[in-house]
Amino acid sequence: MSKNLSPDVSECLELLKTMYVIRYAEEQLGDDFAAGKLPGGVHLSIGQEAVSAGICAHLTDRDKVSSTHRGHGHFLAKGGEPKHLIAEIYGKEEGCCRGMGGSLHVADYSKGIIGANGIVGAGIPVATGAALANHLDDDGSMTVVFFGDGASNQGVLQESMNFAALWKLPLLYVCENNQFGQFSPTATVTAGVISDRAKAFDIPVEVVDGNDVRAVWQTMAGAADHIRSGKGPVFIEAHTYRIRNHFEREHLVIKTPYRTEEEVEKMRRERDPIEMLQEWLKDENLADEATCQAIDKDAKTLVDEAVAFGDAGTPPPLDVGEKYQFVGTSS
Amino acid sequence: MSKNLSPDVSECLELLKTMYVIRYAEEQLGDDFAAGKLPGGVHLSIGQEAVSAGICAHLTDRDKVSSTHRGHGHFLAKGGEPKHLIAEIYGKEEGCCRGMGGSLHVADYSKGIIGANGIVGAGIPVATGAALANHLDDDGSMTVVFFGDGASNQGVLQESMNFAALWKLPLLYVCENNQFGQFSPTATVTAGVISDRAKAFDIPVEVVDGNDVRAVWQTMAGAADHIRSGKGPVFIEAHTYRIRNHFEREHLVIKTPYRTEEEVEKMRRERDPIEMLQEWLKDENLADEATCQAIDKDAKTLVDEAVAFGDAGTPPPLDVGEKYQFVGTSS
Amino acid sequence: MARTRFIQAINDAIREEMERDEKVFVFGEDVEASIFGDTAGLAERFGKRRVRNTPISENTLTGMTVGAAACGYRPVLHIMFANFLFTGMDGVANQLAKARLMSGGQIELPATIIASYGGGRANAAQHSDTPYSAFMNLGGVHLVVPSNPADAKGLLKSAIRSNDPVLFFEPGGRGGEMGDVPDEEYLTPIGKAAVVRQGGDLTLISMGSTMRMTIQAADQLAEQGLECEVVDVRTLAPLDEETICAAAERTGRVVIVDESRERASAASHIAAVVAEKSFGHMKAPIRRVTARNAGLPLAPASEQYLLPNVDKIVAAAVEISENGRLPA
Amino acid sequence: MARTRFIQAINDAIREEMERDEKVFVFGEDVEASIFGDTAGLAERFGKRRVRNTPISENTLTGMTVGAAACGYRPVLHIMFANFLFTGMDGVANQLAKARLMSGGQIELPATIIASYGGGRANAAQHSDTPYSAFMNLGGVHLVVPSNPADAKGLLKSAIRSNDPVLFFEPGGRGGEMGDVPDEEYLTPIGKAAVVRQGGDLTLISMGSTMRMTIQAADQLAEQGLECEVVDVRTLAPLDEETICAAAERTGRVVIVDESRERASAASHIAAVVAEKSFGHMKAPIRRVTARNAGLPLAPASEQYLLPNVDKIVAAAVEISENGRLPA
Ligand SMILES: Cc1ncc(C[n+]2csc(CCOP(=O)(O)OP(=O)(O)O)c2C)c(N)n1
Ligand SMILES: Cc1ncc(C[n+]2csc(CCOP(=O)(O)OP(=O)(O)O)c2C)c(N)n1
Ligand SMILES: [Mg+2]
Ligand SMILES: [Mg+2]
Repeated sequence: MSKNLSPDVSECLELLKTMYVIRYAEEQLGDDFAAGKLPGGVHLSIGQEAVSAGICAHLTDRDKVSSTHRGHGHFLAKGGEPKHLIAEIYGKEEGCCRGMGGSLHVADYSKGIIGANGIVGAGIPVATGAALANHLDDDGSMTVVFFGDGASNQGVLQESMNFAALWKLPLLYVCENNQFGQFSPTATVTAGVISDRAKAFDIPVEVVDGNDVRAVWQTMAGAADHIRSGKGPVFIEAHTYRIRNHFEREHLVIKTPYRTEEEVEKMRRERDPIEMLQEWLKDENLADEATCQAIDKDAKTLVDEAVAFGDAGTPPPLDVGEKYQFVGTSS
Repeated sequence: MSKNLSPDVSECLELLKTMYVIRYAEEQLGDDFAAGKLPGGVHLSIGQEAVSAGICAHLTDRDKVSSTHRGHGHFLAKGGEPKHLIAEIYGKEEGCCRGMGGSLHVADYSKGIIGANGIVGAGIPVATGAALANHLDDDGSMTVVFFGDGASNQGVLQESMNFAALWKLPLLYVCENNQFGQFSPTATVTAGVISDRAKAFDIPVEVVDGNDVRAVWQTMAGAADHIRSGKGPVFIEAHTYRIRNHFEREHLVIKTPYRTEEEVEKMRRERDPIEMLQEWLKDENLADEATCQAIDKDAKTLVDEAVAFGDAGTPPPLDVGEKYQFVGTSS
Repeated sequence: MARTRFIQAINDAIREEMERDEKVFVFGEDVEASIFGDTAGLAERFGKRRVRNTPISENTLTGMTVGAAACGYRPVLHIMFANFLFTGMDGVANQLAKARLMSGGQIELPATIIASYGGGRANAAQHSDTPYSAFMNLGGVHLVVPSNPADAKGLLKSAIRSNDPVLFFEPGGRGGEMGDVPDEEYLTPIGKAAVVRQGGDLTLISMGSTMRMTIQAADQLAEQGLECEVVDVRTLAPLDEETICAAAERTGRVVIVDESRERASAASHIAAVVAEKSFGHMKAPIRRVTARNAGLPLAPASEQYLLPNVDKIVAAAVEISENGRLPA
Repeated sequence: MARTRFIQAINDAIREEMERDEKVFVFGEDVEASIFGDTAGLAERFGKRRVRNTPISENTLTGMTVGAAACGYRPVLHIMFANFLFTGMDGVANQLAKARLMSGGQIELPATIIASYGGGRANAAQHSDTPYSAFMNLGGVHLVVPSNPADAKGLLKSAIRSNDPVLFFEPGGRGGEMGDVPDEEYLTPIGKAAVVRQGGDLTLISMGSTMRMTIQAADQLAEQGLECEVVDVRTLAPLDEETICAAAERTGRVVIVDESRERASAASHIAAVVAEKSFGHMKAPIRRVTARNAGLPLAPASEQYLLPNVDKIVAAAVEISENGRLPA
């Protein structure tokens, strides 16, 4: 896979914006949850924004993304509207899924976002079917499936890799190894190196610093090239870290700590993907403080507007459940 | 894993006997099926006897074996009585499972034979639980799970390997790669080398000629040692060949050939595990024709007796199904 | 009309729909070789791009069905034995049955899954379940269960054209049965039961594999002076409560025959619907003839003991007939 | 008696059974941290050998349960949300429910699976199913569904001691509810329903998560002059038909309340049993109040719309009451 391509300044600024939007949207959702404003729970990907941003920068609406219970970042990076995300999580009719899915199920098929998934690992077979559709379409489109280190222990990963390798499906596996599955440190429930599991299928593997958005972007550039040219699947293992709780306010139910405050603090301080990119841009004199602040502000405004949009939204009609269950038509 | 141990003459003659018993029992069952004598269908392992024999020679009743739809050989090699096998497949009360299970479900728990399985791959998680029991027992006992190349594509294989590696379970994976899953040549549905899948879990792998019973025995000697000493799982991929149909009289339903008659004939002629062992014994002057013939005859007699036993058996009472469903007691 | 084998009718339905719409593709384990014959010849006709042999990976197969359907294709998954639906259950119960609802109706899910079900052939417990009842409770999948070649063809064509997911349950081992199938193109509507016989004394309601014995029972009862109305339910979800209740009400005496196990069966459900909606018309207990609550043994007589049969249907009918016994 | 939280009663049951029998062990994803609290503290008490955090691999978890149980242990698998049973369905439907039968009774399968079920908390479609109805049809597993802390403890202890497999369905989100739990050791028998209230006008039958609203409905109806007999089914398989039918017959008017979806639900099954066995005593249609046939949406009001509630129960009861309307 070619590796020399790296994002130019304007691409870097786009990545920065995407990460800011994810960050602000999720901080908002965290606050909302704490305030008792959300109908359901949320799993935030704060600290992991670089993976979503770097991967999805290379995708178009024709490409599909299949996501996880921690899927806000994937949704936003893939072009989903912040207002549709927020309204959805607020349980409003104006949400991307008309308030039917919520955080666990955000989807916008018009943008190729084929759904977050509440069943850990289940996005993998769904994505395999989407990649088969890409393959049959034969138009250079591809599918990306995001999944966690914990999800890697679902057997469907092996099953899917076998399909993708055999049929040379245009499918990118992105394992977001954030070092925990719920309250279990990865190594306590996961043997070996996750991405090694792809090697038995002769699937090319890349391991990348998932907090370095430029590195993710660069790795993805090569992977997307490979996949779009019909050479079959690629597996990227992105090392990152979940700074926030598994779900918000988990301490209300989880009494024994599964990691130290210091560890989290250190990651927050030293490995924030937004800070890392901004510092690099400044060090390299590619962007000054003002430029970054403007992007920050734009993102904040976008999220504020999204929140206003969500707040102004209406609860769906009572009887929509059965209405949306079936389409009732035939071809 | 130690490799220097190889079977002595008396062990070789035992292996020969086991293979003959399997062979005769299955030839009988094939004839019975053709004659319309069997209530259900049968999947024969003729040509693959060396795997069962070589592996199970190292097991005791305390060890468990979890088997497949093609499980007669595993049953017999693990110490199951031919008469209990035959009576079972005849659907008789005197069968190992009282006529409830038949060919797909032969089991004798008193011998550590925890069941053939009609769901391809499903023996793997069951065996993982059995190996956990061994592990908790902590008495040096182990579990062997047999499965096919086709079953290797079930995700439970990956899941199980993760458990076994993490918990150092005394579990031996034996993939009987007989080059077909039903009517699909392995390579058409299976990417890469199956046993490589174990490597990502740091599980030691052995690839062996599954038609060379001495090689299987020898590989298993090392594997069993490793496992019993608490070092965790081992994966053996045994290359063999299914000489018979996937299920008996498959040509009645399968119209397009999926392999050539010549290929089968060549394997039958050149790679028969019984012939291979006998020839070696004779070449090395370890056993003469008469010795081999006596074993052959003993095996035949045993199977004939088993058939007589099965024939003399009685159909189970009509209402046993509900009776066996639950035990109805408490601890 | 042409006399057609059950399996051939299924095969014809798939072939016709593949001709009609190039988005239809078939996949599953050995769909080329086709153990049951229902997908035989399709690979030769449509090529390996649209007829895809797969690895043995049911969890991924059902999940892929969702992904391919949501992305513009019309997958037809052949899962072989219906028990293997349990092996790939997540894709059906948590994904296929829910993806449209969860998306707020963004997508259509034109997916069909074909599964062969039922016992009575000494296939032992893991190859002989009748699991449609369990799937009825999922809420998000349509279920069709044809009892004859004509309905099999018409229902499968409707299933493949449906923009909603449909599980097509094929009565196992009936592939060789013949029936008249119209020569011209036709569809059998999903959600419509059929009254297949008139009779004023008693209503027999059944579906799929137990229809034949139900009709035999009706014949036998007629000989003995009890005229039965017979309903072939054909679709278990959505359920044609109107036709069922009307038929129940016409006689006030109902026997429901269903090969699935008794507890929470299709038969139980139909009985509940009748007991709720047609109560005032009922003259006798609503009887169910189902499999008993156990797995199926290999031993043929022990297996048969657990399953519905003509005698059990006749006995149930007689029990609730006007005099509580056979007319002389 | 001590006022005890629902979740604590479950926790106590497991702890007591682990003390009693060292073959009992608990495993599942994060059973140490214990999201619901039902396995909290067990690892500290019994160590990591007997309280095992696992990878996320439901298919293997359910299958392992079978292997460990068949080989002399008494596994208690915590599967978390009941929807994840579908993810690991093969191990339940094709293995656990069949292994003893297929072996001709060679083994015992003392396995317990704990699953939290039910909606109403905006958990969206994949975390809010009530799947016990689908499991009723499997035939080979016992199903218990407690509605209060005392039964939860007593039923779970019985489940763990049972030499047959038991699925224990814990009403989700009820962990904080208090109830009186006996101080001394006791077991609640599997297979026995409880008449929890007497009343001659109408019989309400329910279980698990919908018991509370059923009792509230009975209170409300009583205020309005309708006295209800109330049955807590407690065990769905085996089903205590005797207690249920006797209670149904005492009033001749039955409403069954069940959180699972309508089609092939526990409610449908109980209605069918009553319509078959107690027909002669019935004075009115047998009404069912269940969830509607769809997945549950996130939006709370839309979710609630699909679920049973007190008003729906009261309305159904009134509909079939003597005068077809509320007494003045
Ligand atoms: C099939 C299934 N099992 C268990 C769960 C509960 N659960 C939700 S998130 C999670 C951990 C997932 O870990 P990982 O894949 O690493 O993703 P992360 O949360 O770290 O992003 C678990 C076990 C679930 N939702 N689905
Ligand atoms: C879950 C499941 N899917 C499909 C089948 C049908 N089936 C029976 S045997 C078989 C092929 C198995 O191939 P392999 O594992 O290589 O074993 P072999 O038959 O070659 O011994 C298949 C697909 C099944 N029994 N169970
Ligand atoms: Mg993680
Ligand atoms: Mg094979």
